[in-house]
Amino acid sequence: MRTITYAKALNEALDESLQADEDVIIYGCDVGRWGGIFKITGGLQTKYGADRVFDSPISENVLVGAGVGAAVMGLRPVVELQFADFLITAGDEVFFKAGMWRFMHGGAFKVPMVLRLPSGETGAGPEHSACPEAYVMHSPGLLCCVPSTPADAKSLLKQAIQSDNPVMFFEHRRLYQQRGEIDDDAPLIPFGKAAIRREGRHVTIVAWQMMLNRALKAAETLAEEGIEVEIIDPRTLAPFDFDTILTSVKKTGACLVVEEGYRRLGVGAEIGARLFEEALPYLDRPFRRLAIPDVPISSIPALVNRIIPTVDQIVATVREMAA
Amino acid sequence: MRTITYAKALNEALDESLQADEDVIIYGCDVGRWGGIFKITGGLQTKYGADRVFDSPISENVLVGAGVGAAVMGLRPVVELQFADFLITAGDEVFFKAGMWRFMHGGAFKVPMVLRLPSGETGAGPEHSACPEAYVMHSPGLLCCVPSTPADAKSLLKQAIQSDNPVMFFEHRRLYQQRGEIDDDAPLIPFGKAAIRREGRHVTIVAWQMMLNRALKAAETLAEEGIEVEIIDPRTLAPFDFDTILTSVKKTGACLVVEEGYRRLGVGAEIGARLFEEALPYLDRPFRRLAIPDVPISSIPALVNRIIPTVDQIVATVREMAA
Amino acid sequence: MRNDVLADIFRKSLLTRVFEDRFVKLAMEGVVPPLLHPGAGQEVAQIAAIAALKDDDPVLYAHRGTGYMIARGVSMRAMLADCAGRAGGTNNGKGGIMHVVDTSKGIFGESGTLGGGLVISVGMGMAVKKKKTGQVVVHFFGDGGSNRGTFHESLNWAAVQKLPCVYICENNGWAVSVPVSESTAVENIADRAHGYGIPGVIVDGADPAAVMDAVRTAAERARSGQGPTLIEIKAIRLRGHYATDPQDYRADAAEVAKNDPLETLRARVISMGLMTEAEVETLLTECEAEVQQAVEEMQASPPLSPEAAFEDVMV
Amino acid sequence: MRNDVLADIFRKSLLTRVFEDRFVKLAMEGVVPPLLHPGAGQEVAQIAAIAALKDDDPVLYAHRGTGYMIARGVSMRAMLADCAGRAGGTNNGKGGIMHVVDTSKGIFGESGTLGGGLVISVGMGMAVKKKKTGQVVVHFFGDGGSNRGTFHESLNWAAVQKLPCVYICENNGWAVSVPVSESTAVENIADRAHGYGIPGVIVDGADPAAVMDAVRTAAERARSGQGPTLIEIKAIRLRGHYATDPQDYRADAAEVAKNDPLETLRARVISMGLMTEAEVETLLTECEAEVQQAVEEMQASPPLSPEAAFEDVMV
Ligand SMILES: Cc1ncc(C[n+]2csc(CCOP(=O)(O)OP(=O)(O)O)c2C)c(N)n1
Ligand SMILES: Cc1ncc(C[n+]2csc(CCOP(=O)(O)OP(=O)(O)O)c2C)c(N)n1
Ligand SMILES: [Mg+2]
Ligand SMILES: [Mg+2]
Repeated sequence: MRTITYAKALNEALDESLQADEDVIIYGCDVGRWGGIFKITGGLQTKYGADRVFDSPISENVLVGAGVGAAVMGLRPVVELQFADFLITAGDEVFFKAGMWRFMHGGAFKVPMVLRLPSGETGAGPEHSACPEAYVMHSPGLLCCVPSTPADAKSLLKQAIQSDNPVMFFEHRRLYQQRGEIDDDAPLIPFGKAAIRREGRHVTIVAWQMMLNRALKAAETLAEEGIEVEIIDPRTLAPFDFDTILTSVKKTGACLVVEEGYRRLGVGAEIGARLFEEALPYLDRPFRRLAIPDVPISSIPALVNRIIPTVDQIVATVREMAA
Repeated sequence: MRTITYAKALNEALDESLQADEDVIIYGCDVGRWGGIFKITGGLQTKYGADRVFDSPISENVLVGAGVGAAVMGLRPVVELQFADFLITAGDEVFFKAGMWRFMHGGAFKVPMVLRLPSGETGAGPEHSACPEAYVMHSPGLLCCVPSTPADAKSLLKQAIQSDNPVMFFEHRRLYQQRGEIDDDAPLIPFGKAAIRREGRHVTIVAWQMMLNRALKAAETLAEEGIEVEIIDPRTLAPFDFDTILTSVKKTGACLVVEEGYRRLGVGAEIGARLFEEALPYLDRPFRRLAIPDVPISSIPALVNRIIPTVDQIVATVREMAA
Repeated sequence: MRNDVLADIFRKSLLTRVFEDRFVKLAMEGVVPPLLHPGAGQEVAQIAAIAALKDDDPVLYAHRGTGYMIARGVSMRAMLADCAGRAGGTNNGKGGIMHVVDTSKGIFGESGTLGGGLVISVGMGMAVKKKKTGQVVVHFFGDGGSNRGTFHESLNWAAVQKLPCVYICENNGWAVSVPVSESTAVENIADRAHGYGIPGVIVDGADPAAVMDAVRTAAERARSGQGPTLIEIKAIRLRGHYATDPQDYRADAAEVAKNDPLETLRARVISMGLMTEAEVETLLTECEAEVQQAVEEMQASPPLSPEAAFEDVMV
Repeated sequence: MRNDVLADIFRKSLLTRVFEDRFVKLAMEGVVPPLLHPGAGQEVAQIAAIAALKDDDPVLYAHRGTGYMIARGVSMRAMLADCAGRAGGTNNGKGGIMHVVDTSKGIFGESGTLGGGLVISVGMGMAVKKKKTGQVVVHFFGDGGSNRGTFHESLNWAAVQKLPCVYICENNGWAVSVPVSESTAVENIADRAHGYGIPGVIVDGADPAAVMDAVRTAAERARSGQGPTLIEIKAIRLRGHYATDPQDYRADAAEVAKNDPLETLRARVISMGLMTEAEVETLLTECEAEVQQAVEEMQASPPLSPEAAFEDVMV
């Protein structure tokens, strides 16, 4: 077991993938010479050459679209958009081309591409701060990863690059410097397998990435009060491991989803609706969601902190649920 | 009371808005000389001149973006995209510019624009067939209309044009030729006020546009069996009149949402989650959703009909719920 | 230009015309949906362009016509099956006539959103360049589609990377009901090449030799690592935008009909002595028979199961 | 060029430089977030361009620097308040330095996604044309942003409609760490004007008279209904992409620093006898005092309430 940062884990996953498969290429704004604005691709151009790791123009539509084209012809492109928000800017290419090129041509193609999407609040306003996973999860044809730990980040990114399907890979910027243990001999984590990050019996919390950290912190406070939460990290949103949540909620009878995306029609909406569909007899207490309350994200910390769920809010909400 | 088609109702709303306000302009591919590929803008260029009703290049990004710019400078642009799907193609302009230009500039601007979005299956494959309301409803800053009758179509479109906020206006192509009564003296329908299309006491159905028609048909069959459904047509998805649904479900204890969008994180997800949040004590039976089962939309009628909810499916589902 | 090549272009153009006219009839009869955008007037150029390429050069196309597919020998039966929802199509009921695909023949499909293929072509060019396959990626699209932002992003990046791509804009003067002059700030789309430092070439779509020359030169340039070329084919749209388009917005239809490139080519083939009038008549009969057979075979194929709606989403 | 205009451009450029340098210091001290993209090296051209316009010509800008705002007299206190989250800012904590706005001074904001302002400018041009206000809509953006598809769609449609728009590309040779030569297929962005049938003009960003001339000509053309112009300012980026950018990807930094247009202008103002060395020093002290006052006033303003996060979404 080693301890590395989430950023290093991503870099290693890219490095090992480039090493293992000549068809892997990496491109995006500033990913080459400079190693990326968040330094995830550092050192890779020097090691693998500018024909495999290279910079691009500021042209998000062709960045994503070319990924589809390259994938169709047998490469495994790993494309970085500098801000996850920009998947909206390349909407046609993400949702229609990556997500549906195979389908609309009746399965004639495979589209093994990965779109790396650094997400989370930056202080640079509503076009640079979102966690837009919900758009992806709503759209057919796309896989979606949301790793929360260095080990998951490395494993899921390698898996994503090996996948023959298009993968939207959300990396949370606030986790880049977070350290965690990693077992180099562990098998790759399969897509669609949630992790139970903490066991408990009173309330089930579903959370990932920065919200998972906050949920884990909240759980400690709550434990001191005798409230034991079970925390589930979905790890991938598509495919989505609903069964693990279902099993947990059948035990606890209560579910809270904490997410950094917009609340309305967010991931939590789907979880709530499915529980109501499949677990009604087990539901003791009303469903709860903590999420961004359907306003764009401001650029001032005090305002941003007002809308992103906090540890205190999680604690208070669970207290109410457990009362 | 007159009886007119939904298409005519839309045309009249545009005509009267052009007449009433010199700042209203209309543009989009083929809307001018030809009156639109679905003929909704027919006759308007002749009547109001090519500087108020005009054709555009095939440039969806600037179509939507220019709408924001024109609105900011005091016009009231009504922009047609030929297929609702293309709001994804103009994602940056729809979600970030129309939805957030006011916000990110601290309220310095008003953005009174309307984007007309003909939706629904055409047989032309997954980029020309969707009902992508969920993307809009998930995103802050946008209003969203989904009129189901000629009267609503006319009233809501006029209201949308008069609104000082950006409105995504979904017109369902399969309703264009549908006729309905219209009262020329009725006041405009306010945004955020659902209509109860049929009263009943056993199951609440939420549906709009083509799915509303199917729900109404299903209701007749069900009535013969003694099952009385209450049918709610939201009319606008943002703002969303949840209260009317809540009141109904408190009475019926059961809710089915029928929608033509993708199921996962669709409008139904939000309704289910909110009911679970706010009405748990009243929920007798599991929530149900009929929607497109998270695959892209094919181009062959037999395949398309397999995935868009049918009258029979609605009947069967309600029967199960009422059992 | 070799005589046999010219004759072959004529034969395939005629077959395309016969096939599409039959398609429109089938649409009227309700056998297939009326979603074809007839390529009449553009087939000669489309087929001449393909004739200048190698058989395995991948082709992306837009929605106008089926000349590309016929040129490459894609099964007409399969294309009809795509539209009629029968087994044996190229896209299993997913894409109809819009997304005909046959990678074994180098036909790589279409984006339903105009301009969406341009971005894909760039990645395809990156791949064949990296894999050193010697292929050239060719993308056909319309004048209208060239106003999408994807045109700019794609041509720029393809030029920067000196990708082996050839961009062929079929300028038929119309985007549905909107004439080019009202949507496009330049007379010649080829002039836009200037903004990407690549050659911009204009050819007459009624002159198959000129089309072949231009495409051959561009393909050679691409293959030798010098990067993309933008070719503008001055074309005419003989029919409506779609099969049943009344074209009531259009005054030039009768005028344009006088300049049908297929008629010009037919006259030339005869005047050059490559075929007699009688042989052309025989050829026409053969084309009709070939199309008839395709229709019959298609109709003999079983309908797709509705469950196919759930297939082909992911690997 | 009139001497008083030149002197004013110098004064405002100096004030901009002082303001931005102070901004960077405040960022280091944690008073404001380090999100400014310093405009050092580009202020002279930005301010000269604005000097060629009427005061009510609406301006959209990109992210590089605050020269446009200073030129128009937008309150520095307000801009600082935007960033520090205090009352009295231009965008109420919503947009920080990225979305400074003051419509009373013709400052119409910025799109956070590069190229996003281009599409907006087209609609603004449509509105002022329709309302016959006589205004000209001006959009500043970078070389990097000009590779977005929105550039193509916007310039085409603006040209088709002969909109009163002026497009000013500040080509500083870099998009973050990527040199223009590696992202852009032409040497001169202005060459792209050719693809839209509009004038493309290149000016030296160190020559305020040349910039003013070009912008004045373009604005006149726009105002008289002849349509848009694309102006390329050859600029230099003296600082990093953002305030704390180490610029470790860049070899030309020292070389570029020798050609600071503000230094050139200072020397010129002195050599022309418009100011003495001593007067320039006094001016510098005055600028510093003005900035200091803005900082103090900003710091005296109350912090925004967190509830402001919920405001300004809709009317
Ligand atoms: C992004 C996008 N916008 C609009 C359409 C609808 N549409 C399909 S074909 C067409 C006209 C295309 O004109 P052009 O590119 O010149 O091709 P042509 O039909 O003349 O061959 C339009 C507007 C579309 N499919 N995609
Ligand atoms: C669509 C989009 N892509 C990427 C970015 C991130 N980004 C911000 S500034 C910048 C470089 C811009 O270069 P240029 O346009 O030349 O302006 P400069 O910084 O040189 O003034 C990048 C890549 C963005 N904001 N928007
Ligand atoms: Mg055309
Ligand atoms: Mg630059």
